[in-house]
Amino acid sequence: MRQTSHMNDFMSLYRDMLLIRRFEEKSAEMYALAKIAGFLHLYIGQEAVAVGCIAATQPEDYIISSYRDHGHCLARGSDPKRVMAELFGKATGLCKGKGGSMHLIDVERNFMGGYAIVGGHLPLAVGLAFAAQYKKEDRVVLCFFGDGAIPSGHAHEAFNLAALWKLPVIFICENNRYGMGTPISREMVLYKDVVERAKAHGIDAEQIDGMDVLAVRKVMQRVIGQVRQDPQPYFIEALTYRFMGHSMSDPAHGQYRTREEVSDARKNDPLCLLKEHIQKDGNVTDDVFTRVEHEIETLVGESLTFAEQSPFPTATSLHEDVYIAE
Amino acid sequence: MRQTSHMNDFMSLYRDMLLIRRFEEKSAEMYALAKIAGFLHLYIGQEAVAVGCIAATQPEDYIISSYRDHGHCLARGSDPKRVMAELFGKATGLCKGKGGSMHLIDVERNFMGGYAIVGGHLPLAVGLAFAAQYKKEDRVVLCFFGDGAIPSGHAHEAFNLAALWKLPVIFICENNRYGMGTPISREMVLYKDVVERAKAHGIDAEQIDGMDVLAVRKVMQRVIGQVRQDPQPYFIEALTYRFMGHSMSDPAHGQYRTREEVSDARKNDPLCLLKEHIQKDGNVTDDVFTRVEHEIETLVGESLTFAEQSPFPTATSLHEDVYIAE
Amino acid sequence: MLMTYREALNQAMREEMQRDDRVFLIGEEVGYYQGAFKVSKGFVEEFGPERVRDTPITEAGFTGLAIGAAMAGLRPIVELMTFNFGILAMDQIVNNAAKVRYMSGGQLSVPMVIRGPGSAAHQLAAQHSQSLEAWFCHVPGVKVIAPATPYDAKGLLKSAIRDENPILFIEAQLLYGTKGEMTEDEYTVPIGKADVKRPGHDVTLVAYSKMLLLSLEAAEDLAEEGIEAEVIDLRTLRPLDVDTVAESVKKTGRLVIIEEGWKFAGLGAQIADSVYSKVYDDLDGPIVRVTGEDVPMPYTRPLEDLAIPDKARIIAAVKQVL
Amino acid sequence: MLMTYREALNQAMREEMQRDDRVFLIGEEVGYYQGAFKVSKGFVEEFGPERVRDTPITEAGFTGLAIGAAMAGLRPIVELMTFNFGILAMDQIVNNAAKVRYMSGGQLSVPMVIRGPGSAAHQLAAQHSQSLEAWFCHVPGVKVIAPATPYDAKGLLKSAIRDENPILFIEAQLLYGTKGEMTEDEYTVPIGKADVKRPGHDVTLVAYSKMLLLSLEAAEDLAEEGIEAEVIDLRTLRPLDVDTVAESVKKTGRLVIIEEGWKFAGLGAQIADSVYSKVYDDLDGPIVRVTGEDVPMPYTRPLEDLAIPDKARIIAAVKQVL
Ligand SMILES: Cc1ncc(C[n+]2csc(CCOP(=O)(O)OP(=O)(O)O)c2C)c(N)n1
Ligand SMILES: Cc1ncc(C[n+]2csc(CCOP(=O)(O)OP(=O)(O)O)c2C)c(N)n1
Ligand SMILES: [Mg+2]
Ligand SMILES: [Mg+2]
Repeated sequence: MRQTSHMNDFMSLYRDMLLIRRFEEKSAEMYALAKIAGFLHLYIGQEAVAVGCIAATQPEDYIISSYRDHGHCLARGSDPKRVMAELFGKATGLCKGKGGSMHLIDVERNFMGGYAIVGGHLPLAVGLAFAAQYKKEDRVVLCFFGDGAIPSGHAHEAFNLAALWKLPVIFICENNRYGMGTPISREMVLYKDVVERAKAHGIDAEQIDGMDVLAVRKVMQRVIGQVRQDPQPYFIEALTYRFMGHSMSDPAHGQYRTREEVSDARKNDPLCLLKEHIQKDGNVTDDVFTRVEHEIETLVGESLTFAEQSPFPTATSLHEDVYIAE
Repeated sequence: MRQTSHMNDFMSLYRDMLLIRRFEEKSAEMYALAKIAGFLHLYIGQEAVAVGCIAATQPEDYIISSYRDHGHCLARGSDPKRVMAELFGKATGLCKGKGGSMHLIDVERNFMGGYAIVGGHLPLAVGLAFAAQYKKEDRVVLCFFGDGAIPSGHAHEAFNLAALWKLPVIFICENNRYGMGTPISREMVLYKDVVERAKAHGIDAEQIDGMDVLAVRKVMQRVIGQVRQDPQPYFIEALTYRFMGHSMSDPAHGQYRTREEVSDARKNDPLCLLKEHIQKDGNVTDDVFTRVEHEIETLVGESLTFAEQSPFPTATSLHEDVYIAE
Repeated sequence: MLMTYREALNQAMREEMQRDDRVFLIGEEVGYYQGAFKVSKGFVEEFGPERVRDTPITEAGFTGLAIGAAMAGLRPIVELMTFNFGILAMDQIVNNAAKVRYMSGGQLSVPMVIRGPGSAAHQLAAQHSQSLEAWFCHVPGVKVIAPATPYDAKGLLKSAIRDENPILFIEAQLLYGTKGEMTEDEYTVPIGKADVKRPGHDVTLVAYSKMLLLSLEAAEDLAEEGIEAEVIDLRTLRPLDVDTVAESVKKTGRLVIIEEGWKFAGLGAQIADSVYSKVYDDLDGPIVRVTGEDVPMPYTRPLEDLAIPDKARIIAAVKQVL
Repeated sequence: MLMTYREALNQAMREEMQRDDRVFLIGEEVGYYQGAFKVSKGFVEEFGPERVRDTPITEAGFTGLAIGAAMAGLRPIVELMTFNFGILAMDQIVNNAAKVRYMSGGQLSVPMVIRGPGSAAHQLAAQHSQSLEAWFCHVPGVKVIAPATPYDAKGLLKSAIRDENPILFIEAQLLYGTKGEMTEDEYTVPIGKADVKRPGHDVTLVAYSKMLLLSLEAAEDLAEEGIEAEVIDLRTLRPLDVDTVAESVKKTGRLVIIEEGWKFAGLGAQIADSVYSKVYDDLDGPIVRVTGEDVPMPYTRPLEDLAIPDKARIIAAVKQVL
């Protein structure tokens, strides 16, 4: 019984990661067919970070992310139909088609959005935490961003304010080793100790294996509990890797990393790692995986149909949502 | 003989500090008489930092500072006449009266200016160092700023670039314990270890006693030598205190610090400290000090006369210096 | 009852903070220092340091923080020590405050006020003497307010704090000490309505903030020469109340726009464009703008005086259009 | 010889870097990545990483660095990956680059070019689709250039690199792939001179950057209806060549200004104001502006198309002024 629910729990993480993977593979196809346009930054390879972290949150906790936000949004439980519709720019999308891939927002789920200015959403995250403190709420804030944001002034001003005012925000740096085509060693000097940046502001920090969803969740359960109990910022550096290009206009290995490096990293696929773990530990049959694969396929298929069949927003909506009328 | 030149050397530091002190006392008087206007931020109390640091430089080294820049400018050897004329807004001022107190600039002396946006000149300093590196020159850059600049994004972006590219810039944080009316403990968490901020970017850093001009100069001789030899940034936190208000519109003790705190700090007056040291060590008579006092008085008096008698810029100069014509 | 502009702002914020717990004040020196220009005098004592937050010198950081807090349901008032430092928060204001409602398809809103002094004071030189309203007015998603009198300052600030949108509220250092008539009763002034501060029929003068006072003085002088200028105080710069200006121009046929900022691509150009588009045929000749000179602000007083509009230049402009 | 806009920029920088050792290129991904839009293809290989500097994502930091380097005698070219990110460097540009010459009474100068794509591409949404030239044009001390053709792009970029002043050089993602006629000989195009790209006598169209191409297309369509539009490419936005526009208006009596950015306080308002001030009596009616809509840019294509000027709207505007 215990074992089963344990396995169900693991399978649920697997399922969440698989949803992101398949959803994004489908998005990439749709991008090639020009059903989706603009910038599309895939999260493939990093699924364990979003899924592991968000699995440790409560529904009232705030999540905020960068432009590479599909993973966090789906892990938060947003309806894949409405996410796909947003990518298609349809009126039924999360943001009525106005936001697109880089600005998925689902306030009902306290998913406060994806933001496209590198580092620019860190002060917002601190503000969400400020509101929680001000209103004496128990919420914590999870703020996801890339290694490329670390040198930015925005990030440091945010760290400093969060530390000074003991705000319940957990900064999660997804270190995928590159900011676009720039390896982290050319972004900052102490690139092996990104956490030093946060510590210098008086923030506790640790580095974790971002490919191991179980490890991520375990650390985050502890950290979130701690921050909820005794509010103050925390900094996580999750070591991870993006398997695809920076965005759809960048080939998977680019000129800045070798094919071998990418295929080496792929050996650490977070989905495979968890699958192996489950297979080794429990006696879960292939059947179960096939069933999940099937379920996700259906879900993604339905999202696609929904997005395809939804209408574009009408011209009148162009001028809506700029201001709130009293 | 040795003793004498030693003493001459000490007296010359004393003289430089005294010039700043008396010059600024006179400026404050002139401000009260509305001969000087705008913001006037006095450096009184911090003289040992500018004088000690700049005494260790070569003429080709660049100096750059904040709006609290009289001390650095005078220590660099700018003509007090032209500095006073600038404060008076006269055509004979360093910047033809266009800059004023916060923007003293004397390019001939590689004094690259005072800047009024807190933190905003740190990237400029890094750029000066970049130019030195690019042109393979031996120059180092001394960049002065207050504790209040440390939390700013500008500062961190500058630290990161300087460290990444090994640029010969020495960041000198004059920690006078307050940013305007805010004590440093409310500016940042690790306020006793401001140096941590730089170290986190991979920059070597140390804290020094900014009231002891001899100690300052000694450290700076070593540090400048080191940076010139092996270019890379360095960070100095000079512990100091401003004896006057933040600017002329702020009373000396304000509401944010007690009268006692100020008078306690004044016991550590950098001029008295050096004077005592000289008097104890050598057998310099009171005479010598009186002579220096006299010399400076004359100098400041002449500056005043020069400033008073100089003409204001003419209307035609309003539109000059906006662009360079080809 | 006479009251200073400074006191009017103080009252407006105080009343709104008493009325609504979600309102808080954040910025450099707003608390224990009582505000760099003493606008928040007594606040930290009355509302405590949780609601009157002194910040480190990180305009991007604390403005962004306030935006996030507004997204989560609070109603921040950000005090910029001066609007010059708002440049450092420009990305937060434009990319987050102004746009997040649109980007989210109406899910989020950012009810906040960013306030502080704009324009030149005396001899603060190039980096501290800027009038940047044209920039802010260019951005859809924000409203921009620049009151000239204590009465309007109080009434508009109260409206701004209650508004659901992000608002730039531009004061002026040289206005803080000016006095004006005030009612005892609680009141608000509606956003988006210009006000005819002096009726007249020969020429229309349009101004806002400090330049309104200067325009009124010029109008007095002109009246002595028998020229009756109608002086319109825009009060709100975005949305612009073109109708009130157009109405006046229909009567006078002549328009002078007075603004302190740089001429090129200044707000006056838009005001002119809006008026031309609406009542071209009612104009007797081209609109004339009296503006700041297109130079960084010089420190020295004689040049500073030349760089900023004065009464003589307004009068000369009026004579040009008559 | 046909050449793309991208290649034209590449050549301009390459020639100037070969000509003058003090010129270097700095920005995100300009080196090993060859530029986010491949404008600096081959540069790091030819000039080495010292002169082709990849930076961390710190626009304020590296723009400020470049300003400091220019103050020390170098001639930086800063590539902003897009001008949207220039907002983060706004303080450095406005308070340091534009002003330090003035503040220093002419002692210092900042010979540098800040370049990159402005305006919208396709569906990049609110934070990545802005036309901010009105902001930059408002600032004395900088020049602003926005070429539309490969020929002008090359000639103007070379002039900009040789200029002693800080220059904002605004390109467009959707222009990079466009082709134009190019001479083999070395040449420069002077800053501050507009260019009549199509002669006509019925109406004047004024545009720049992408909108110039759209205006030329509209003019073609209009010609089929017998309406001969004169199309003027401003090329330089500050200083503005009002004379060339005024000359044309004297002939046509009618002016339509086309700009992609937000209407309110957009650059077109200033262009209109400058023209009204100069040739009011030569105009047969009010100037009409065709502009972007006053909304943050929506992601979805149907709305984005509505938010940006198109040929039909230009034609409608022309018919309105005729
Ligand atoms: C301020 C700013 N500058 C530049 C860009 C362009 N840009 C988008 S993503 C990116 C790289 C970011 O890398 P990182 O933070 O590591 O995130 P990752 O893409 O690896 O998830 C860059 C340079 C931007 N969006 N914002
Ligand atoms: C970006 C910015 N924000 C605010 C100000 C207003 N201001 C001027 S000086 C100052 C305090 C600076 O303190 P610190 O850096 O410690 O220098 P100190 O005055 O003590 O020398 C403030 C807040 C400014 N000039 N620039
Ligand atoms: Mg990365
Ligand atoms: Mg200080």
